[in-house]
Amino acid sequence: MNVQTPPEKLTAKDFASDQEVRWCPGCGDYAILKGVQRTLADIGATPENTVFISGIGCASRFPYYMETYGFHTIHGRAPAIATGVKLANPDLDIWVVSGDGDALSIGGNHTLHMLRRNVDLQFLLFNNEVYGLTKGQYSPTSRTGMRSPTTPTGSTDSPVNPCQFALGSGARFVARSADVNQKQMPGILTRAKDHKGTSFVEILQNCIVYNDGVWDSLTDKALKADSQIHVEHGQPLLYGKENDKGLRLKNDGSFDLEIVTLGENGVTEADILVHNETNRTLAMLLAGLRAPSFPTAMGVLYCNPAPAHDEHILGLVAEAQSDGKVASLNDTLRKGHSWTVD
Amino acid sequence: MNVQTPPEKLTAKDFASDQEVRWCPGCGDYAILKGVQRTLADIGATPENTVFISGIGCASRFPYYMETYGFHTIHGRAPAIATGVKLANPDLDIWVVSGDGDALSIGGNHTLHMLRRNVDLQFLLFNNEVYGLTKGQYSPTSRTGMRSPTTPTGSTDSPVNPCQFALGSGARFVARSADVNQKQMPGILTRAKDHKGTSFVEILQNCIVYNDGVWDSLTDKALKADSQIHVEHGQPLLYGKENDKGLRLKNDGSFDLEIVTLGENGVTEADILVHNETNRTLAMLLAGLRAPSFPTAMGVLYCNPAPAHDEHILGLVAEAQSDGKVASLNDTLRKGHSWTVD
Amino acid sequence: MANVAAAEETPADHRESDSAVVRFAGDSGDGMQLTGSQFTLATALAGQDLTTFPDFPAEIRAPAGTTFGVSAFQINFGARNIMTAGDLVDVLVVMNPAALKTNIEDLKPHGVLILDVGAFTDRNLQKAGYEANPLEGSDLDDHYRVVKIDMSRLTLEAVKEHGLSQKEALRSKNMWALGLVYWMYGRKRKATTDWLNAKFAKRADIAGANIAALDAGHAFGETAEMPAEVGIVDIGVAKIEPGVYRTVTGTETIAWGLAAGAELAGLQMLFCSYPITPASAILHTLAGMKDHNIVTFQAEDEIAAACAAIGVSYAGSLGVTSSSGPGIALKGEAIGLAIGTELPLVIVNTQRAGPSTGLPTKTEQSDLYLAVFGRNADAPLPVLSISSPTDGFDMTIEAVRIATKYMTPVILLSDGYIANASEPWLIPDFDKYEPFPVEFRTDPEGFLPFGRDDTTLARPWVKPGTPNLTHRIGGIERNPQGTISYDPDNHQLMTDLRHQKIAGIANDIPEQKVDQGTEGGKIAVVGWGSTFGPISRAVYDLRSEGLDVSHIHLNYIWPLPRNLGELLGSYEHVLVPEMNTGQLLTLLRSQYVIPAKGLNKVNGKPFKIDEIVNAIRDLPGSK
Amino acid sequence: MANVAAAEETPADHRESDSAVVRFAGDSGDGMQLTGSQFTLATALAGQDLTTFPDFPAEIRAPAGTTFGVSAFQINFGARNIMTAGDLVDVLVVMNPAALKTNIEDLKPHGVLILDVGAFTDRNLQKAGYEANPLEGSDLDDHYRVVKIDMSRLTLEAVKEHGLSQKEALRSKNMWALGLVYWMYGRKRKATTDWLNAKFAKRADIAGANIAALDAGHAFGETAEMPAEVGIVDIGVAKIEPGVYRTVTGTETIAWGLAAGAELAGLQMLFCSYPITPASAILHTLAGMKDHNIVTFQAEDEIAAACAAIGVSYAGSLGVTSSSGPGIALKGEAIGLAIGTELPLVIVNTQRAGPSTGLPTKTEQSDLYLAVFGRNADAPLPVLSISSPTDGFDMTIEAVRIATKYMTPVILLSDGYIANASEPWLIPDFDKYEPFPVEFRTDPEGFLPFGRDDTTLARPWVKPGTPNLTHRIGGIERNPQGTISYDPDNHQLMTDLRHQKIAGIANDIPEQKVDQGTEGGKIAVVGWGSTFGPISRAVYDLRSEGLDVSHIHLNYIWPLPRNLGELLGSYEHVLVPEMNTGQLLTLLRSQYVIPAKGLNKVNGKPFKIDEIVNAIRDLPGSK
Ligand SMILES: Cc1ncc(C[n+]2csc(CCOP(=O)(O)OP(=O)(O)O)c2C)c(N)n1
Ligand SMILES: Cc1ncc(C[n+]2csc(CCOP(=O)(O)OP(=O)(O)O)c2C)c(N)n1
Ligand code: SF4
Ligand code: SF4
Ligand SMILES: [Mg+2]
Ligand SMILES: [Mg+2]
Repeated sequence: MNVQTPPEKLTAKDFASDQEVRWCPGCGDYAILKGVQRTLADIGATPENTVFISGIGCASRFPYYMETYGFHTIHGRAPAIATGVKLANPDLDIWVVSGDGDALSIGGNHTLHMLRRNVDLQFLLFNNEVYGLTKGQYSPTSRTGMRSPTTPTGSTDSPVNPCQFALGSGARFVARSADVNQKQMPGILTRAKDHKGTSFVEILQNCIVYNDGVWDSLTDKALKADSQIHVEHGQPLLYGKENDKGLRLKNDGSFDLEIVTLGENGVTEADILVHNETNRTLAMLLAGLRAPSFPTAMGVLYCNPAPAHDEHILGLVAEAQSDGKVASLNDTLRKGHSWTVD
Repeated sequence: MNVQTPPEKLTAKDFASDQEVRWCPGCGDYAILKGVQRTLADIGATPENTVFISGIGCASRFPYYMETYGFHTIHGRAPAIATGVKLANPDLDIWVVSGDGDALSIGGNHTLHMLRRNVDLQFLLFNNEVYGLTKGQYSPTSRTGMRSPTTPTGSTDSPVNPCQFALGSGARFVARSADVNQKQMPGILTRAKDHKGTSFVEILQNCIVYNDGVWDSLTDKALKADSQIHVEHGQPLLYGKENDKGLRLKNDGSFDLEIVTLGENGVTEADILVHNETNRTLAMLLAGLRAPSFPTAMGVLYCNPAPAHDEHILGLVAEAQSDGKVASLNDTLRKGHSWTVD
Repeated sequence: MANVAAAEETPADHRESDSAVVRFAGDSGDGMQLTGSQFTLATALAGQDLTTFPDFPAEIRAPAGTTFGVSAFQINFGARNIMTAGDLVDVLVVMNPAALKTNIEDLKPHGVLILDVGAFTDRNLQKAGYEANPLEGSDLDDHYRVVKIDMSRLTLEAVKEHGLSQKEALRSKNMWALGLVYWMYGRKRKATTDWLNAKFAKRADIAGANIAALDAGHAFGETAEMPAEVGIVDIGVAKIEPGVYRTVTGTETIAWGLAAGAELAGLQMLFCSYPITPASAILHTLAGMKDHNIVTFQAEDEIAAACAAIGVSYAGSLGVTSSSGPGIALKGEAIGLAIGTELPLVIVNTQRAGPSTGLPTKTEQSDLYLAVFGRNADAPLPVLSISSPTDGFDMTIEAVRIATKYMTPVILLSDGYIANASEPWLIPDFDKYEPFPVEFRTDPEGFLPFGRDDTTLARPWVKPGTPNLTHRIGGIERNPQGTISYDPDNHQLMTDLRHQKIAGIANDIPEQKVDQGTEGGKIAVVGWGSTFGPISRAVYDLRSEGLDVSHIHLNYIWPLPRNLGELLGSYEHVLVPEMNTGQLLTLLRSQYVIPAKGLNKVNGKPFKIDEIVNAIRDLPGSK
Repeated sequence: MANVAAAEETPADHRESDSAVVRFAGDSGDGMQLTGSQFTLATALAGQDLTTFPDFPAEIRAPAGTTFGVSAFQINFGARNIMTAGDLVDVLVVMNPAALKTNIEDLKPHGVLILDVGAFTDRNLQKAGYEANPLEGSDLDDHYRVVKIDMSRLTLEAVKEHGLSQKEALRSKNMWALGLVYWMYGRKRKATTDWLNAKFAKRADIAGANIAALDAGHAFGETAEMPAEVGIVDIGVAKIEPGVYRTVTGTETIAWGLAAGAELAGLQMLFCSYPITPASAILHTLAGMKDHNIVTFQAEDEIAAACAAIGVSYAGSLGVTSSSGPGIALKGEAIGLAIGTELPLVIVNTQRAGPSTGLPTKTEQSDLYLAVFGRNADAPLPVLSISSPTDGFDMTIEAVRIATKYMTPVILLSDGYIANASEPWLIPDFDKYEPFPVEFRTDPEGFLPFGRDDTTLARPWVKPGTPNLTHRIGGIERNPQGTISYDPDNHQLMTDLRHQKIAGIANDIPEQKVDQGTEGGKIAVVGWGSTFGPISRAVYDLRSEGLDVSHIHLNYIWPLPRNLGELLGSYEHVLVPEMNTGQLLTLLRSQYVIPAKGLNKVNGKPFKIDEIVNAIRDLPGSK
């Protein structure tokens, strides 16, 4: 008998590679790196079956720091490369790491089509609302008015909301977290990993050099109970230090959400909307809530699984092979009209 | 005194160029060409101030047939080129003509960013749910299951809904029409033209060669009263041969619309949703209604103006020039530290 | 070429010739491509050698009757080796005025012109831009042997009993014309009737009508109704290597070659592409080969297609991408990533006329610069080229072999002519091909991600999923350990290694052979790609005249064969005919510092034999 | 180079020299770039010629103390013409162990090494990867004149009274070092104190501390505390053309050159780009020049940037786009459209080391192939190159002139070195520049969209909005009337015209001059771009030795100057040094069929003078 010793459970540290981490001291990326390493340990991932794929940017240096397979590719194209990796090797567990510029500026089209096809992977978008690596230009998520080397008098473009963009592109899993939300992050990433298809996770991240404090109003310890709402499927949309604020659908045909307080104006828990993560319209509304008028929605905003790209495509290939047998090329060459010369 | 004779009013024909139209006989593009030429005549457009810009595809041949300025560019890039044209020459009235492949496959990212920036132009997307020019491959709007040379056993991707994609990308004007809707088209195009910023108009179009009949259930004369709903701001969402069917918001927290019939189960006009073209959530829901369960929404689904890209950018440039005077380059070269060698 | 003179010595209605060129031309709706491929099949079955050239209109379906809606199919066939689709045409079949207008120039003096006079209506004449009816004056009759037949009416009569509408019935007109030409060249009709019966299995009436039309056209020739100018031409059987044959296009041989290469390498192939004319046909062919364990992926654009293919190779399968000029230009940045990370990748470029959108349906060989030089920084990769449809299978396998053995992207150049032209192909026995299985690295002992094989300089290929070999690669310069390195000496080292690896492939490809003629001599004509046919024929003809001229044709563009410099140096004059403004020429002159001359043609059409013959004659060496 | 030997003849603490090379090296946080630019300014004000070379780390902010976080700034200055930033360093100022480790190799034997011993803590030594403290053995002292100073402590003391935190106070350490070096070379401190006061106008404490540190460093030199090895070096004033000077980087001269070109052409400029290192700085500079009526547009990617710029030119303004290697590769398809539609467009490529992402912060000149050959089909365009920061202004204007006069895209090549290096620039009087106003076509009489000017072969430029000239253009081949044309002869004609138009520009650019040396002779060294400095110096030195060697430097890469073939033919040997694997070499060999040799360096660093000197000496012609 061949007794197999169960593999030792790996720790977060086992997922750290031997490469020196080269982000700026104080960059939010460090915390995310830790969160991801912890998640991999928590879920018992095997390093050799895990692949990190990225584009270009500070965020995209991520794969170098993971003791897994890794591919640091070119700017904006990680979704396309990952699509190929998954089709060729569907057993791999793929994590794509991207920045707001990488995923939504140069890579916007690939992100759209990856989502639409529902390629089975976790897509982590580190949103620092700036181009970090190229030294601070405004990005598609930068707020209107941001001053940067290319917008010295303030940008004028309207920003993209990454989660809304993902939902509009047909995403089947959309979640949000923040670099400093170390407590919630592994749970959200575990949900992302468990979901088959593209799991889109926006992670709010502080760029200490070029956009410092951009998330402070959300992440500041003193404020965050009132400025974040952690949504959970089947639970009422409540938040606040006293967990007494809630979201309700306005009753004026506007489809807008409004903030109400339990106990005020006769509001009871029954008035509060209950989160339904399979409802895309609700997810859109939650994704659109913006500081300072509203709390920022965190957690799994939407999860509504559908078959993944590789299942579809590889399924067709398997089907075409009767009894799993590959057709003979010699036969194919001879199919159709042929003639013999002797 | 210098008496100016008023320019003669141009007719639709005056907007037809001398080039032979080279679409397949029976192609829906002919009807759209007519509709656009009629619209230009209706609104009194001047040929020299009007520019048609397109990418590559059957639809994109459009500029050749217009007696205006025209630029037939490269596949997917018309939005980017048009952005440059508008910035350089903001007085021009720009119409971009694109196909579903051109705008949403290779050009998806440029379409997104054009919409987000609100570049002032009319964007007409001829949606025939197929790649016409390259002979019939499935496109990002093709319905799941479509057989084509590249999907001989049926496509498996989920299609993009162009209007929903536009709304998700931050569009401020979204409308829908169809090649055969000759009556409504000029009105919709006139609204598009009047809107400052990107006016996104999806035009359902029949490709008689590679996807014939794909819109028949909507456009068939016998069915269309029941399969299209023409929305109008401030009007109840009613349709049907007897104009007695209507849309109502389901009362179950699902944010879904449902079809009701006036007079049945006590439904009165007061129960019917009133179209509000400034409400993005409603526009999303309307854009998402699909045959056969629902009528397809036609008309201006969303219109909620905001400043256009050229106003922003050129405004900053104008502001920087005190008293409209351009700074002297000789002065600039001498700014900062300099020293004299004698 | 048809030996018209020979006709004098045989009975009036039987002439002999060793070859002939026939072209069918009509409206896109007239089914000329089908007619042509049926004639091709019948000719092959008659044991003759052949080459064909289809000429599609650029529009999908131009309005009927217009000149830009004309579709044509040309075939050159004979009892001898046929190298090209033929310069001028012996028999031109014309189905409408527009086809006459756009094709008449290519008909030989005194060639046979067969016209459907039924289609020469006022409306059609006007659509074709004729001010007067060309059938009316004597212009045509002065120059050609004109056969005016009302094919439309005769077809309608012939198919009457099948009860089709007039419109449907007229669709058989092409079969009527085919029947007539079958009669002229003594072709058997069976293969075509079989094909019609299979194609219209569910519409017996249509099948019947087409067969009736075919027979009627044939009968028209047989009966006395045929005018005296035209008779039966006997063309013998070609001396052809024995074996099983089929006709193939370059599209088919490339698609099958990819499947074959993957099988020989022991890999699954994933073909990632975005439609573009004329490259898409490879994607279409492979999309139908899922039973060969081939995965096809229609990406959102060419960049995504290239990137997905790179992902495929990274994951341990064979990534292939394919496009034409504008699409290949878009892939440049991604190809650079494959070069930097040293991953195998096959990039097929079916060249078309440019620049920019250019003439998408016309052929050109103007992407050699793009292939060899078209990337940022020092980014060398091997470039291979296909010379004819039948050449495609083996050269494509070769591309796969080099890509996987050397861990490098490889560009394979085809063109619009090769993609669409068809030739008879002696089907090889694929079971006899030597496999070249990829050995993935699995041993962690001494593993370096950018360590190198001593001979090939290739780095190891590791399939993600392999235990104990986790590592990271990327586009930033790295040292042999695979770690990002900004060290100046390391960048020099890695640049040199990338360069040497590709240069070294010259030792693993055949020495350049002389296709025709001698090693050394007065004149060498050096070609690549689809100029093979006309160069070959031109050199053959001139050598028959006694000229000291040789033909050298390159399949390996980069690196060049190791003996090429010396070989070219052994001729007094080197002429390089190309369907571009002189791209191979630049490469040869820069590599070997030889004063080679170019013969350049950029009009979207293959060279005529005569153009090459004349250029050779113009060289000082030919005097 | 510093003439150290000369020191013997002057009093111990005053030496003379005709030039010197100083490098400041420290952590990215140590402010080395600011230190360097202040020293540059003070040197310029002292009337010496100079060239500088900043060397940034690739990371934004690497962890303090690591070798990959080291930032350095080198300046070569003197009483004579300074052509490069210098090979080896006379004085190396080192602020921490990591800077020592990565820079010591470039210090001359017996050069002066000034160290902040206060930064040689265990932790810093470990971060730099030192196992033992290099200050402890005698290794350094054996080879260099080492000055160990606890700058950290001395700075803290000097700035005490300004009440800063220790962390803030230590930030002035660079000014302390600068003060010391100012003393060594007799620099005035006023410009720097003025600058500090302006920069920290709102933080008088910080300004004060920095000035105190500067003064303290200077005083340290002045007082007896300075060790005997190091003294004041007197470097005379350079013979410099009179006029008003400033220092400029290539980034600045290109940005201003674009503004200037647009003004001379009478056009508004719209600059469309996507950030990428090292090209972005041009976008940043122009974004701040809105008062010059310059519009900048940060696009969503490089393709959109190129396309927007094409749209700009179509609309009748000057469209400019800019990027580095990977981004330029992405623009290829769009550039093809500008070639096909014959629209003006300026494309600036600030080259960097590749392939793929490569070494983004390091310099290389490896995109010549991409510029000349990197597009699908026959797609010629002019390529111009900048040889030094001061060269940028005029060559950029020239790019605008050619683009607008010939209705063509033009590629302008710069590189990472030119972009960042700074030189003193004799500021030209822009009012004296000859305008070249664009004449838009407004006359409908005889208008053909692709009609051509007889001399330039340029087609007319029409601003949309012009009455009676509505017309349509596009990427499909068109005839002179501007109508889509699939006619074979027309494609040949248009291909030839596009080719001739670009080739003809050779008649509108200066003949190639010999930069140094004679027309004809034994050896010509031919360079382009930023190799200008080292080649120039190397040739100067060898000519001083009596060697028959000349220097030819190309600003016009395509078309090449009309006399170049003859000129190069007049030398026995041609050597082509390039920071790539031989790209100009390929061009010259293919054009002129001459056996030119390459000298190639691809390590991300500019050539050293010695490397070129040695290569010249190795040529048979130099014996
Ligand atoms: C083709 C190409 N274009 C541009 C760049 C330059 N570039 C590198 S990263 C980057 C943007 C980074 O921003 P983001 O994706 O938000 O990542 P972050 O650095 O903020 O994490 C850009 C423009 C590049 N490397 N390649
Ligand atoms: C870079 C590039 N890639 C691919 C093509 C080939 N191509 C031309 S049009 C087209 C798609 C056309 O589809 P769509 O945009 O839906 O337009 P339609 O023809 O259906 O009107 C493609 C793939 C091209 N011309 N250029
Ligand atoms: S620049 Fe910003 S995002 Fe990049 S590493 Fe530094 S802090 Fe992080
Ligand atoms: S292929 Fe389809 S879309 Fe294109 S012209 Fe023909 S019918 Fe119209
Ligand atoms: Mg970012
Ligand atoms: Mg379409």
